[in-house]
Amino acid sequence: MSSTLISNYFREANLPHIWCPGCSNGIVTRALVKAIDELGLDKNKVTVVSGIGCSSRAPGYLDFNTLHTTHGRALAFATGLKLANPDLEVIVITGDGDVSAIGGNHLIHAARRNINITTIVFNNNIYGMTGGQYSPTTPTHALGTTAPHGNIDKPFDITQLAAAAGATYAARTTSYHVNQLIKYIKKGIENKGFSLIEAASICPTYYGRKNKSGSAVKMMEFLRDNYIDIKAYDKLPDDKKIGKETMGEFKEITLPEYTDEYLRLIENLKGAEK
Amino acid sequence: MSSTLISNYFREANLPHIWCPGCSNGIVTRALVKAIDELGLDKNKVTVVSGIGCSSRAPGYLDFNTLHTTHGRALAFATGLKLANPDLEVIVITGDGDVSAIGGNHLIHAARRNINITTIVFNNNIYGMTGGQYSPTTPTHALGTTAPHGNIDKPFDITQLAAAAGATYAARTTSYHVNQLIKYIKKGIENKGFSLIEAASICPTYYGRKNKSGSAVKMMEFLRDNYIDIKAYDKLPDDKKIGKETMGEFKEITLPEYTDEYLRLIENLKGAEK
Amino acid sequence: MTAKDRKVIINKDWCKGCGICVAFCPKNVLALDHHDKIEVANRDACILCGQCELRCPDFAIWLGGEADE
Amino acid sequence: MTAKDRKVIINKDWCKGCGICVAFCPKNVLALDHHDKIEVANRDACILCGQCELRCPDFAIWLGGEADE
Amino acid sequence: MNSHVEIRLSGSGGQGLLLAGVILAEAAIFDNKNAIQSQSYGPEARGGASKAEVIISDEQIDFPKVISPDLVLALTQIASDKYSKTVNQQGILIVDDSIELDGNYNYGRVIKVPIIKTAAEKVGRSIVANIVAVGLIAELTQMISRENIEKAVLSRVPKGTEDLNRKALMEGYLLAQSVL
Amino acid sequence: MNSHVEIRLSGSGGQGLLLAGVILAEAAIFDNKNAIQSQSYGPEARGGASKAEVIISDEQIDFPKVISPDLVLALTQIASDKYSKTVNQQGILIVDDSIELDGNYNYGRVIKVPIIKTAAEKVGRSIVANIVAVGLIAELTQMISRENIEKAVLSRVPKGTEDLNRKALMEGYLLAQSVL
Amino acid sequence: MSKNIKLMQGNEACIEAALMVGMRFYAGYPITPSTELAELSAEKLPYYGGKFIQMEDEIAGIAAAIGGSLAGLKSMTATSGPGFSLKQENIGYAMIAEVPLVIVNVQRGGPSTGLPTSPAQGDIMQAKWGTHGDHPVIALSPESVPETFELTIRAFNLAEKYRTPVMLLTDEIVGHMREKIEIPAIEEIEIFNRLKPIEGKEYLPYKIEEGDIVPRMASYGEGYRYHVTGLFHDETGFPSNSSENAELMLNHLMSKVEDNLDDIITYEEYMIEDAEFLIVAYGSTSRTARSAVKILRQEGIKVGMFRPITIWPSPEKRLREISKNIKNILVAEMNLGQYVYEIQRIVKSNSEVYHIGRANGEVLMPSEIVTKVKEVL
Amino acid sequence: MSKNIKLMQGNEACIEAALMVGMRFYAGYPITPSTELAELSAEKLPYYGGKFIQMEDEIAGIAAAIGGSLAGLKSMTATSGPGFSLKQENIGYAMIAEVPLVIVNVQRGGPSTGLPTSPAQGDIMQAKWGTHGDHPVIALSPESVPETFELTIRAFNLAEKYRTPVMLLTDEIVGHMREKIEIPAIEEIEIFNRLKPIEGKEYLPYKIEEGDIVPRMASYGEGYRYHVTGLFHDETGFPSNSSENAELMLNHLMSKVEDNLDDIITYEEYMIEDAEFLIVAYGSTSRTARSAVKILRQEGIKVGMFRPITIWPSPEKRLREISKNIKNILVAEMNLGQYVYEIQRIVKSNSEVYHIGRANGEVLMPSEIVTKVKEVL
Ligand SMILES: Cc1ncc(C[n+]2csc(CCOP(=O)(O)OP(=O)(O)O)c2C)c(N)n1
Ligand SMILES: Cc1ncc(C[n+]2csc(CCOP(=O)(O)OP(=O)(O)O)c2C)c(N)n1
Ligand code: SF4
Ligand code: SF4
Ligand code: SF4
Ligand code: SF4
Ligand code: SF4
Ligand code: SF4
Ligand SMILES: [Mg+2]
Ligand SMILES: [Mg+2]
Repeated sequence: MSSTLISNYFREANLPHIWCPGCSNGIVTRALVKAIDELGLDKNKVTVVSGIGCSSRAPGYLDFNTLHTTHGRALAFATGLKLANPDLEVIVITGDGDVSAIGGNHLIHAARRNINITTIVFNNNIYGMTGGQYSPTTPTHALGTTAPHGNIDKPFDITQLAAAAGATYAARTTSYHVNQLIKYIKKGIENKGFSLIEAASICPTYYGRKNKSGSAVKMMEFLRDNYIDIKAYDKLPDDKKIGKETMGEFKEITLPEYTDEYLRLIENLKGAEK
Repeated sequence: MSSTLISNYFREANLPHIWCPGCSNGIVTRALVKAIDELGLDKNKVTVVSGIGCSSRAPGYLDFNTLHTTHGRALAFATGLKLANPDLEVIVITGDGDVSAIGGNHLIHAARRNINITTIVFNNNIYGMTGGQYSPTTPTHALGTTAPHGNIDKPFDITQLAAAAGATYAARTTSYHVNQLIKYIKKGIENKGFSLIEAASICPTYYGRKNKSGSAVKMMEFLRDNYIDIKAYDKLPDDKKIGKETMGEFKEITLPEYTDEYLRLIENLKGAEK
Repeated sequence: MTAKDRKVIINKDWCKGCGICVAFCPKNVLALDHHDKIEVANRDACILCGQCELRCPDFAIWLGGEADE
Repeated sequence: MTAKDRKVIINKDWCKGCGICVAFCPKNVLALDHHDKIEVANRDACILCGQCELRCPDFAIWLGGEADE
Repeated sequence: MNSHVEIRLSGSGGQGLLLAGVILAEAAIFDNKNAIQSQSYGPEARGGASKAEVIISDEQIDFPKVISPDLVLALTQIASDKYSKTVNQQGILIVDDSIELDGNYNYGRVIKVPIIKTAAEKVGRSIVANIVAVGLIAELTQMISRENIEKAVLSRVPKGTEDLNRKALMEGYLLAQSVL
Repeated sequence: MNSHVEIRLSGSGGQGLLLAGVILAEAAIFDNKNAIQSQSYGPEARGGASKAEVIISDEQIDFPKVISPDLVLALTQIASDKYSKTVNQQGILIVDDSIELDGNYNYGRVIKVPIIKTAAEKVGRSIVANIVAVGLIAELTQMISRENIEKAVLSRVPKGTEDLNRKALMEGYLLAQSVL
Repeated sequence: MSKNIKLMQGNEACIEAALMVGMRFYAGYPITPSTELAELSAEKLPYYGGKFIQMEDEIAGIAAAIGGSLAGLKSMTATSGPGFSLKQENIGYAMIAEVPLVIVNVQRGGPSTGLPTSPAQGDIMQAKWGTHGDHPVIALSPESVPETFELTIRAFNLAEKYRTPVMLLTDEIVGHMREKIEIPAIEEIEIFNRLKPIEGKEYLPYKIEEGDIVPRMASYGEGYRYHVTGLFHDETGFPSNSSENAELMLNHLMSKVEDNLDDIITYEEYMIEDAEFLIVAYGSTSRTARSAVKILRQEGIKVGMFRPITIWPSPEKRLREISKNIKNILVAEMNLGQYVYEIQRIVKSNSEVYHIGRANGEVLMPSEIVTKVKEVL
Repeated sequence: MSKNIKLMQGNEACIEAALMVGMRFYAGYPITPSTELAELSAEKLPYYGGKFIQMEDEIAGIAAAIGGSLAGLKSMTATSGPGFSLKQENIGYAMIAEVPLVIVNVQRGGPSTGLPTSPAQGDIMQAKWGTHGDHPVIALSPESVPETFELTIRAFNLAEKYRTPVMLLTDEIVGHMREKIEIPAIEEIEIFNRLKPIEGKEYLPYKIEEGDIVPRMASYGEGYRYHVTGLFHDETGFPSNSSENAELMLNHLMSKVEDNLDDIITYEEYMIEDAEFLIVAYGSTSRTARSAVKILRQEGIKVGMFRPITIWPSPEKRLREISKNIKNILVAEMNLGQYVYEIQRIVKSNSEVYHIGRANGEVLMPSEIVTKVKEVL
């Protein structure tokens, strides 16, 4: 028994999902489906690609064309799918480790090409699937099983990295701010080019336990209380910025899209001698 | 027979080098050595690491600890060297393909960690070694052997990408502006953290021929005439910006350095129970 | 289905008892039972705002028609 | 070696004849011979600015002492 | 019991059965026996039934997995449904009293005791049900000396929880005595 | 010449010897012969000596590399020093007249003619020395019909340079006749 | 119809054939000596409405090619040694997900960067064992430019028929040399296209329909909305941890190849009827070997050559049979001993197995084989 | 001295041993079931002044570890299937550049993501052939926690002695199970450290000093300023295209292993004196096999077990010798047939070779081996 949204877009036979109690993966996945529903996309064209990770298990639950690839490579597979058939509406679901550790290169190149793929990053600041190792977004000093003495790495800002690499739409919000998340995902899908939407997420099981962040509810409260719109943030005095994270739309521009340019190339050569 | 600079720092037995007539690799390599000389670094500590490419052949000519690795991986090898022995002065020589195509992920992660490595990018906008395929920095519409109908990709700005990923010093100049190049390299080496210096370079053999850029001299003139300091560039009216490239120091900040932090961690644990 | 017919529906089988919907319901409509499963404790207070549905990670609560509790 | 003793020195064996030093010498001191190798055509005009040395990709020209041409 | 005993501990993810297995194995080693402890990984570990296995033997242990358990512990219904029937006919099945067993099946000797309740009510923290179970098993099987059981418990539980766990162990012993 | 001829063309990187080899091989194929063309890659190709090889045969060609060249062409001193001695004793060595040969060595039949000069002065572009060499070789060996040589040249040179190359070919023929 | 005879490079013939058999997607990363495959694809594919993309590395190259195939286009990627090593993880993905794909490896000197511009046959065993886990491998090795054409077509056909990546193992010599080739008319070419789902019937992406060898394959976007994963999965395509299912899945992967060896395996026997001595060689080295056989035969020595064209699976049955009448076998290959392991395994004690090989960048010469044969005799 | 007896996981024992033998640098990327190796290194290394770094992927992991080794620290990296595939290119680099390194592969079910939490022995052939080009491989496979300890020490010693990457091939069972282990005192452990350049003598980084097996190795920063490359190189370390040099270099790489087989190869023979039937098994599967031998012996069946501890190079000489007196050999492994190929090759027609294996995530049971043996008999 489930809502019409769920029964319309999920493979109910595969539910309930395997995610832990309080894990925000379900929230973000539902937000994606809600965005797709509101946009009225053709289910047969929607293609959801993921890598490996807890978050990357999402496609298995979704009633679209779904592809669960190798760790970090979702965007490379997705690039092939999209270029081979530009009619597909390609959406990539990925984790912070998947997209910014092993998959960092594919992220910046997909962004650079401005290929029309919408990437949703489930950023829980940890490798959930393998049990709590620090990821490239784990905050400095936080704990992970491979950072038992405190993380000395500096975290990526994935949204800004994607923007710098060439994404034409880049936005971040949290799994608490779900309506905003749905809105951003819709805008990302509508953007004709590479879009990245980062959803700050929670992993109560590993990140939470290791860092004594409290229950899933506490972690959601943290998201609610500490993420501030970038415009508001910029106006804060420096001492008020400490400990705060930014959200909002970081980039929104228009540039030629990769598969469009390729089709134009084909068009231009028509009739020419081979 | 050679200048004292060359005989002091090059493995003369391996000279003359294999680079083509007019290739700027020699200019940039000499600039690096000049910077090292001016800083008075200990040759025994200087460690130069490269990947694979024409530019990556440079370490073989240099009388330091030198390491010619696999394509794209120089920064990963260099990270190991630097962390294992922070006393080494680690410098990475790399090409646009090496560092931003196959090696893009190692670039952004070395930058993120702010590990004290100085990376010199010989950016000739092409894969020289393999004969002229387009690279992630080949301008849109330019020709390459794998872009025979004109490149539809958008190029990376490697310097700005490194800055966005976390580099604490990031600067670009050209192989024409050699004194500036020497200055930036010196500043990069002195910066305690990850530094990237991009040297806009020329490959007369492949990029030049394919794109009818004329002789090496013509290509050097292009560098002279079209690279404009970023501050001056920002002040230009939009129509004057067209066709111009920027150079200058894009980022210069101070943040904790990776190997320092690690040594501090070791220090903190001293005396603690294992 | 008219808006009037909508109400909070739950699927206990899918609920994992995380408490998120309970915590963020603006009207304190929801609670966890002693098996740590969701229940509608105070239906009358519900303003059908849908916050619970938005944030339930397990698709175990939603606004809809028909289903009896 | 005093600054006075410095002069442009070339190593024809290493010169690949790219012409860069020739083109960017501010005083037109340099030229390529008929084998496309560098030669100092007009030493007197040289102002020892070192531009040639900075830009020679083949380390074939520099300011230094002693070497006879 | 035999000189070669195979134990399967089952329950849900958070119940600390891996730790219980480790403690039993370590205690056996302190007792100069051989022991192997292993567990199942995988999505199973997230929700669903989880299991930890221990083999204790006076001999060298070749095959490291439990083939036919001489003792099965089940702390949850799901775990019981999955594993209770695996106990061998000469073996002991220990289940929490909250569990219902399939009446049509012959499990060997069944011991049904309030493990979780004992932990929650007598010790005061349901989280130490695993240690109650360790005490129960140790006392029931008499394989390992109390001394070494206690040593193993104390070497493996978090600092600051020693008293709590010692109490849990004791309650386990008492539970065992109640059914002996 | 034989029904199986091995040719080695050598010179420096920019001299277009690969193209010359391709033209010879293609012309042979137009002549209903078998032919294989191969070249050496590698750092050698950047500066230093470069070589292209062709095997032309009435039979099936098994081993695809030149073993003992029946004809060696050398356009530069470096190339000559490296390859001239590889010509077999029954073969022909063709060198540009700018080249000095090691006098102590027996090369078989040596033909020393001004190939580069002919290209530069008679045709007007030293870049077509390769095509002059093609004409020279074709005429000397009489392996391939003039018709197919010309056809191969025209199919492989850049559009707009046909006349220039036809001229170069002709000068090659003439050079050959001068030594026949 | 007048014959279409050309002088062509091996790499050129490969792309020519690929285009004729219907390759419409190429994703790769340049590396000597395979680069021409990328360059020619970039040049030609758009004329056919096909797509070429230069990816950021070899891993992305094969990943995108798998994506291209799932979207319904016949796809290929090509590389040489170092890139082949990088592709291994996703080669395994294509195998387990049963994605048709052609992977070309134009072999060069290794290990590592090695001798980048020299020929070698050093990746023969890697082709079979390079990715982790158990998996079936189909690999073909041409000895000439015309055969490169032929086997490229065959590689695509086998890939489509058996829903699996197929490798074309050439080398710097075959890839770069120019040779005479007759290009057939398109009508003369046998082309196999993957079977599509049966219309109107329920589609389970990994269920094998009666009479079929492999599951039928829908393209993404056609309306079937199915799931593909690199995890062990069942007929539905969804992951499954059951060991029974794992067994079923793996058995299918292995047996779709092993049960069809006669269709997959080809080889050439040259002068073996009366041979007392057998040379085994493949790819460009077989040309050296054939040359050596001719020389030895002229001297009256009864030598023959056996040439596996399908390298993997190896022509085990036939070779074991032949070996019963052969005392000595010489395996010639441009490496330090790779396929010779397989030959030793196959012939057991039937024949003495010798090896001649080298990995120093130089090709084996006919005279060397001749000498070696005489040495053994 | 009182005995230091512990209950330890295989992965724990590996790091314990590594720290004792002097490992001071670990670079890797987490992957089940090898992750504990990273976690324990992260936890413990700093106490020893050593360094742990979690790199961005497995490729970077091995690259950084090679860097660590060149800087003079004993280095290791660890992974499982997918990561092992990704490391292949740089494994070849370490081989050709002769960099000591220990690579642990805790095997899990493949191909691809496969069965990530289940045990397998599916990367046995990949360990030998996974990287392109010709190269020697040393790989060890422990069957227990104490042996994991022992072989980790041996792996480091072999790596340092032969200047080459050494692989430790364990599996999910050995890696994750806890078992009794006696940790020796540090004085009882034999430790080999790479030989350093002879002071005062000219140092050529790839020249072998008289009496040595491999070139001596200076650390970067010690004043020798030498060059290391993945290209073929000569004694000076600089690249060389000469085929003579290529031959010298490759021969050295191969022969440093092949000439020292007696030092490198170890194996266990269990009840083989009077055996008529032989089971070959390695790693965790040998425990199943030993159990089966015991059962069969009780029934009076004369079975023995041969257990390669050094998997590569394989114990060819000894096994061929034994096989002369054995009619039937059963190879038991957790895969669909890998090491059995090597056994077939080795024993030729001496024995019939059978295989029992599986790759469905379940371990082989003693009873299955018992049944199979009886079937064959
Ligand atoms: C090549 C490879 N390396 C490592 C792994 C192991 N692995 C699986 S998921 C994962 C990290 C997942 O983290 P993230 O992407 O943040 O996803 P999450 O589980 O947190 O949602 C790792 C390291 C793998 N499957 N493949
Ligand atoms: C794994 C791998 N892939 C591909 C190659 C082939 N390759 C060598 S250098 C190179 C590109 C070089 O371009 P760049 O880094 O820009 O250096 P440049 O030659 O232009 O200086 C490529 C593709 C390789 N050696 N290894
Ligand atoms: S481990 Fe963390 S990320 Fe994974 S399902 Fe559980 S809570 Fe979610
Ligand atoms: S090919 Fe280009 S980059 Fe390489 S040496 Fe020649 S000019 Fe320089
Ligand atoms: S709809 Fe709103 S008010 Fe009603 S239960 Fe849900 S969150 Fe509470
Ligand atoms: S949010 Fe969902 S899973 Fe959590 S308590 Fe509420 S209904 Fe249950
Ligand atoms: S030093 Fe200056 S003036 Fe003199 S030759 Fe060089 S560039 Fe010309
Ligand atoms: S710049 Fe150097 S190589 Fe070029 S012409 Fe001048 S001296 Fe010769
Ligand atoms: Mg994560
Ligand atoms: Mg470049």
